[in-house]
Amino acid sequence: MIGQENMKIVSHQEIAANIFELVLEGELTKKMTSPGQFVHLKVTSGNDPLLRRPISICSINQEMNQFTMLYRVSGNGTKVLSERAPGAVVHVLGPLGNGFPDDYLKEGEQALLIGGGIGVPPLYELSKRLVHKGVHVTHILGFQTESDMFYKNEFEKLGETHIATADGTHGVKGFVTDVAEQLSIQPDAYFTCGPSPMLKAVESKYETINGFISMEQRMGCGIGACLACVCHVAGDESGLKYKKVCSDGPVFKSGEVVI
Amino acid sequence: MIGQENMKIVSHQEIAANIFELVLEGELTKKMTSPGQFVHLKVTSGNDPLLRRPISICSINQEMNQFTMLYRVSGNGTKVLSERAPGAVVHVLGPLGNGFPDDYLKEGEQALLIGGGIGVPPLYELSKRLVHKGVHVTHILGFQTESDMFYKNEFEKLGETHIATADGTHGVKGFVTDVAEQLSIQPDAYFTCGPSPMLKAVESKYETINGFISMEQRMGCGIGACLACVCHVAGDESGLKYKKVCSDGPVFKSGEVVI
Amino acid sequence: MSRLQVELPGLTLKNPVMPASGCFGFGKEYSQFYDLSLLGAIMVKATTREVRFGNPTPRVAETSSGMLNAIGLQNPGLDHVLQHELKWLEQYDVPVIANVAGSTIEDYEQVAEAISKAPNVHALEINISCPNVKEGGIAFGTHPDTARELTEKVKRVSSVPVYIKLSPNVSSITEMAYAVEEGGADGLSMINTLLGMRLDSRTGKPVIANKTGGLSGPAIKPVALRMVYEVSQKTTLPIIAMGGVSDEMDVIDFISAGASAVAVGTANFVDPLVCPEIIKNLNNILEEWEIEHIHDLRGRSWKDIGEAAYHRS
Amino acid sequence: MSRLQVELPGLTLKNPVMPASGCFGFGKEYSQFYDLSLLGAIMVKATTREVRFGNPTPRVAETSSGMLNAIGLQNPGLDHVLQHELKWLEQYDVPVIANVAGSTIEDYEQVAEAISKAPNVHALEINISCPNVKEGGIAFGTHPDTARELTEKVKRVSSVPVYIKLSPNVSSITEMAYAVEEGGADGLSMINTLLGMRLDSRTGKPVIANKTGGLSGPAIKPVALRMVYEVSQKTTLPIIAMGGVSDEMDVIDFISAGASAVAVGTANFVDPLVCPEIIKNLNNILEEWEIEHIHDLRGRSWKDIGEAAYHRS
Ligand SMILES: Cc1cc2nc3c(=O)[nH]c(=O)nc-3n(C[C@H](O)[C@H](O)[C@H](O)COP(=O)(O)OP(=O)(O)OC[C@H]3O[C@@H](n4cnc5c(N)ncnc54)[C@H](O)[C@@H]3O)c2cc1C
Ligand SMILES: Cc1cc2nc3c(=O)[nH]c(=O)nc-3n(C[C@H](O)[C@H](O)[C@H](O)COP(=O)(O)OP(=O)(O)OC[C@H]3O[C@@H](n4cnc5c(N)ncnc54)[C@H](O)[C@@H]3O)c2cc1C
Ligand SMILES: Cc1cc2nc3c(=O)[nH]c(=O)nc-3n(C[C@H](O)[C@H](O)[C@H](O)COP(=O)(O)O)c2cc1C
Ligand SMILES: Cc1cc2nc3c(=O)[nH]c(=O)nc-3n(C[C@H](O)[C@H](O)[C@H](O)COP(=O)(O)O)c2cc1C
Ligand code: FES
Ligand code: FES
Repeated sequence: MIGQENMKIVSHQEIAANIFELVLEGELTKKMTSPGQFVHLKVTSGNDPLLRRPISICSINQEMNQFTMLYRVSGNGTKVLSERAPGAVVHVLGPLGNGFPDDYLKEGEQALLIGGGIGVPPLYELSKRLVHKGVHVTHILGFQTESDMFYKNEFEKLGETHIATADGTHGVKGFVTDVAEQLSIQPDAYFTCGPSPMLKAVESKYETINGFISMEQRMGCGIGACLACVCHVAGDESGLKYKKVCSDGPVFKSGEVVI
Repeated sequence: MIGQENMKIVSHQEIAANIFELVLEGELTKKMTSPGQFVHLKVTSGNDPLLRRPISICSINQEMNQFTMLYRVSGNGTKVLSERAPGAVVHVLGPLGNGFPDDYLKEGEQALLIGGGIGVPPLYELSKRLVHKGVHVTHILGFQTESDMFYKNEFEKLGETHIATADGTHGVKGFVTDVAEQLSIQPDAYFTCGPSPMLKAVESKYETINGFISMEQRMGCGIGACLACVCHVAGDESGLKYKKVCSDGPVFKSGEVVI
Repeated sequence: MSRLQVELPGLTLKNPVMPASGCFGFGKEYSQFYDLSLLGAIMVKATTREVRFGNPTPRVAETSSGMLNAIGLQNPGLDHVLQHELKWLEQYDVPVIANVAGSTIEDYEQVAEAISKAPNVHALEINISCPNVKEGGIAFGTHPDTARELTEKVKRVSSVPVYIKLSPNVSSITEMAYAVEEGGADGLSMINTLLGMRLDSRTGKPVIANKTGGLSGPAIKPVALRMVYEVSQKTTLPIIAMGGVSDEMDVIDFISAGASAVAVGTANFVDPLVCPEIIKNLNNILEEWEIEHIHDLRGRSWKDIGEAAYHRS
Repeated sequence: MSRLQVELPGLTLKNPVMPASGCFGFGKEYSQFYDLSLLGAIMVKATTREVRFGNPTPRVAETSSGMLNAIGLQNPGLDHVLQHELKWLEQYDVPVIANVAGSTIEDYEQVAEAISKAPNVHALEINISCPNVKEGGIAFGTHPDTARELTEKVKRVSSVPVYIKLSPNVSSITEMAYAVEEGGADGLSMINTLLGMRLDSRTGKPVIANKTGGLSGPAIKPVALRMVYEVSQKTTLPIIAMGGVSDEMDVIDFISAGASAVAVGTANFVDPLVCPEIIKNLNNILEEWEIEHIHDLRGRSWKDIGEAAYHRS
């Protein structure tokens, strides 16, 4: 069930260049069950910015009633958000959408988690859960450059973690798929989130196995009513079938929608 | 000279129902010399609220580099302002306009200061200065009701202070002019700020002596460029002459403009 | 009669507040948040004869105090709307206002005739003002003669009262109102979105795939209010007003300008519970102001209707 | 030629940034804050033949991300403007664009003829779009034939190039642009304010004494941008664009939409130093993006003008 709450900022800090880690506290946390779901934030009261901003849940701490998001300051809304101090409240609508299944793989199977840039955060809660179930996880995380990189240590604690940077300042120079080429493991399924070109490349590289792909789209309502966020259904020749990223996704099975 | 500065909130508290006392600190204070001038505040960054808000200077503390304003939460802008916490900055443009002359009366002469509601604040710095010069001051302060009343003690420290409330919950029941009727003193000049009907009543009651009247008008620029805040010149039959409240005022000599 | 109940051609509204077309789908998503029977009515998403995918994405962009959209009338088509969406809505005690769109006059006639027969459709809202489709839409909404003709033809085939939704992208909104009044409209709904655009400052290219889009939200409220003020003084048609409504004071403003009821669009995206909250607060404030009926405030911006309609305290 | 220098009919601008008419008086007040010679040009307050007091107060009201004004063309009249205001401005090295208004075509002719002879007036901006006066103003700006005729007559008597200021309150801004192009205009300036209104929610009465007013500020930027985008693709006239500009990215957006220069209105009230700040930041960002000249970006929203005009990093 979707809820709404004015949640308190318990911590808020810049963890990489323009990347912020925001921890919120409140009862709404109880409803957050699936990794890969997102929340819709009203970054400030008033009409500018007007709309909510979709941000993925990065990790959930049920005991403390807290959850964490990581976001990049990219435009006006995230800039205003980044200026909010601990103690202030942020209005949260969520959790929204369908996340990554954490029961698709069984104990002992091999998962490959591939994240690009600000698509990395939702993979963190997923990885924790997979590891908890005894699934082997391997991470490939791609960034533009070293100063953009975040949560490397956190992921390394959960499993093998490979870094790619576009400019070669850390790890492999190139893209996540360049790292994938060199991997010896044979994953039983992959889980990916990041920019569309990356998602496309990942989907075609792993054509033969199943995967779960988290999509991004500009949103209005975030709950499935406004049809801002639709994508085409794969293989639909009529061009009339669609899925809503906000409520049917953001996570889809590989081959389900047109990236 | 008008200046601009991001000034720090050093204290901010509700001192009566919906009346806030805001103390700001910064170099701009040095430019504040005349009681009755105002500042133009940008209450928050972003475009909503968009325009600045004119607020009178209530008292100036040159040693501490601080000045105080008192304001009433009346609409969206003042509401947003009231939510800003100490430590935050507010962008200030000022000081603006022409204030009350503090050298019009000589030592030993009698001043009558009449304030209505949120017109009371600018009289406070004025009163301090008059007292400092050895002028005798008498205050008449009008409020809707007792819970709206503020700064009674502060004014009492400076001189005789009479309160009128519209509903009689404190002091005389009625208007400031009702108190004036009963006064035994004969002022050498009056100084007044408040709602227009009050200003009109005061001006006609004291037709025979000189006074200084602080006007209010909705403003755009606050510096004399947009012509939002004009008023007619008294006695001008052409109807074409005008004064700008922001830059020619807000304080005018009695009989100078049409209230 | 309760303080908020409003009678309009074809419609008995519990209160004058309803979601605006396109901002509420066919109600399903919002039914997760509250009981739809609380609403005065529901203006459902535009329905066309055939199923439509609409425009490519991105379809929305934010602007200062507003948003642009170019959904492009995506909808499952007349048959599906009748058999599924409207059917589903029958479980609620709430009148539906069906929003009708098309590319040709025949399209409008066909949809209007069929959809007006649905048991819970109590009125039609004819969308001659969608700025986001190549054919039809706004083309009908900016030419008085075409608008009049369309109104006449739709009226002829509709079994329920017809409200024409006006476009603000015109030199004279009053002229458009006159035209559809002559055409036999039972009421007006206004305004649809203002045509606008946003560019990505870095690339210089439009953010929205359709390039331009319709501007909605608080940014357009002053324009909407002015248009309702103008039109309500010139025609006798009841007006369902919209444009930037997000709280009960906005509703009061539009009623004061001359509207009979008010729709809430973009604000639903900001707060899914906004409609029931407005309804509750509206009732409270009228009580506080001792206004017996919401319509005591109607048109008070231009009518001299005495103390009763003013704030008392 | 420097990165920001722009050549337009009658005007050599150091940079494409200037204050918009009515938002800067005749410059005196802002000269307290910075050297006016920094500006690309100055669009001064509307001048009419006779002195005008304008509308009663209140004349402004705030709206979400915007403001309404109904100043009503208050100005000291042609003679005073010539002898005092323009004279005073001669001390600055900055071209003046004189904004001309009136109630009749003859008014416009008379003011245009006289004011265009002032040595520092390099162009006229003919205000056929003021929404706040009963006669003239917007009436000329919403009828193509009248606009064409007015343009022809003003052109005949003016000794400097003539820019016509278009109103956004029309069904087709392109039609208006065509009309004044036919009439012989040298350029366009757009947009003036959108007609809007605000009510006091408690009393239900208009906040502005004139009842309606012109909406400006960031709220209208999407509408202004769309209109510049449309018109610049259809006419060859250079466009001085305005509507909600408050930073260098807004300037870039309007140039990308097809404008040649940009005016800043309401933003001056928010920050008196906004114009010189925009000019400085604009230069910096073009340098960072390795754009040789601001006009390399012109029209890139609809032109395919290659990599050079895109953000490189
Ligand atoms: C399901 C989902 C999950 C996301 N999770 C994260 C996350 O965990 N961390 C993170 O940093 N970002 C995430 N994003 C992207 C994030 O929503 C945008 O970066 C953010 O909305 C930009 O807002 P802004 O005001 O800073 O930018 P502006 O460009 O000023 O925003 C203007 C409008 O465009 C929308 N918008 C702009 N960029 C995007 C985008 N990439 N995707 C969707 N809408 C956009 C905004 O929501 C807003 O409505 C997610 C997006 C989606 C759809
Ligand atoms: C010279 C001067 C000095 C002032 N000093 C004080 C003071 O010391 N303390 C105080 O509480 N108030 C003072 N005011 C009034 C104060 O400016 C308004 O109450 C305030 O601007 C309201 O803003 P808002 O956003 O809360 O209201 P809203 O109604 O939301 O404001 C909308 C717009 O109207 C303008 N506005 C609304 N009411 C007034 C008003 N009464 N006068 C001028 N503009 C108005 C706002 O500035 C804004 O542009 C002064 C006004 C002037 C002109
Ligand atoms: C995402 C979106 C979709 C819309 N779809 C429709 C539609 O299908 N039919 C219609 O008549 N109006 C449509 N509109 C216009 C709204 O019904 C309304 O007229 C407009 O948004 C102004 O109201 P607001 O400012 O409250 O949003 C749509 C608006 C938005 C924002
Ligand atoms: C207070 C005010 C006064 C104005 N006066 C004039 C005027 O005299 N002549 C004119 O052509 N435009 C006038 N305008 C319109 C502006 O020049 C400009 O076209 C409009 O405000 C849009 O730009 P902005 O959003 O940057 O303010 C005025 C605008 C404002 C806000
Ligand atoms: S964002 Fe509205 S349907 Fe997905
Ligand atoms: S507020 Fe602009 S002239 Fe006074």
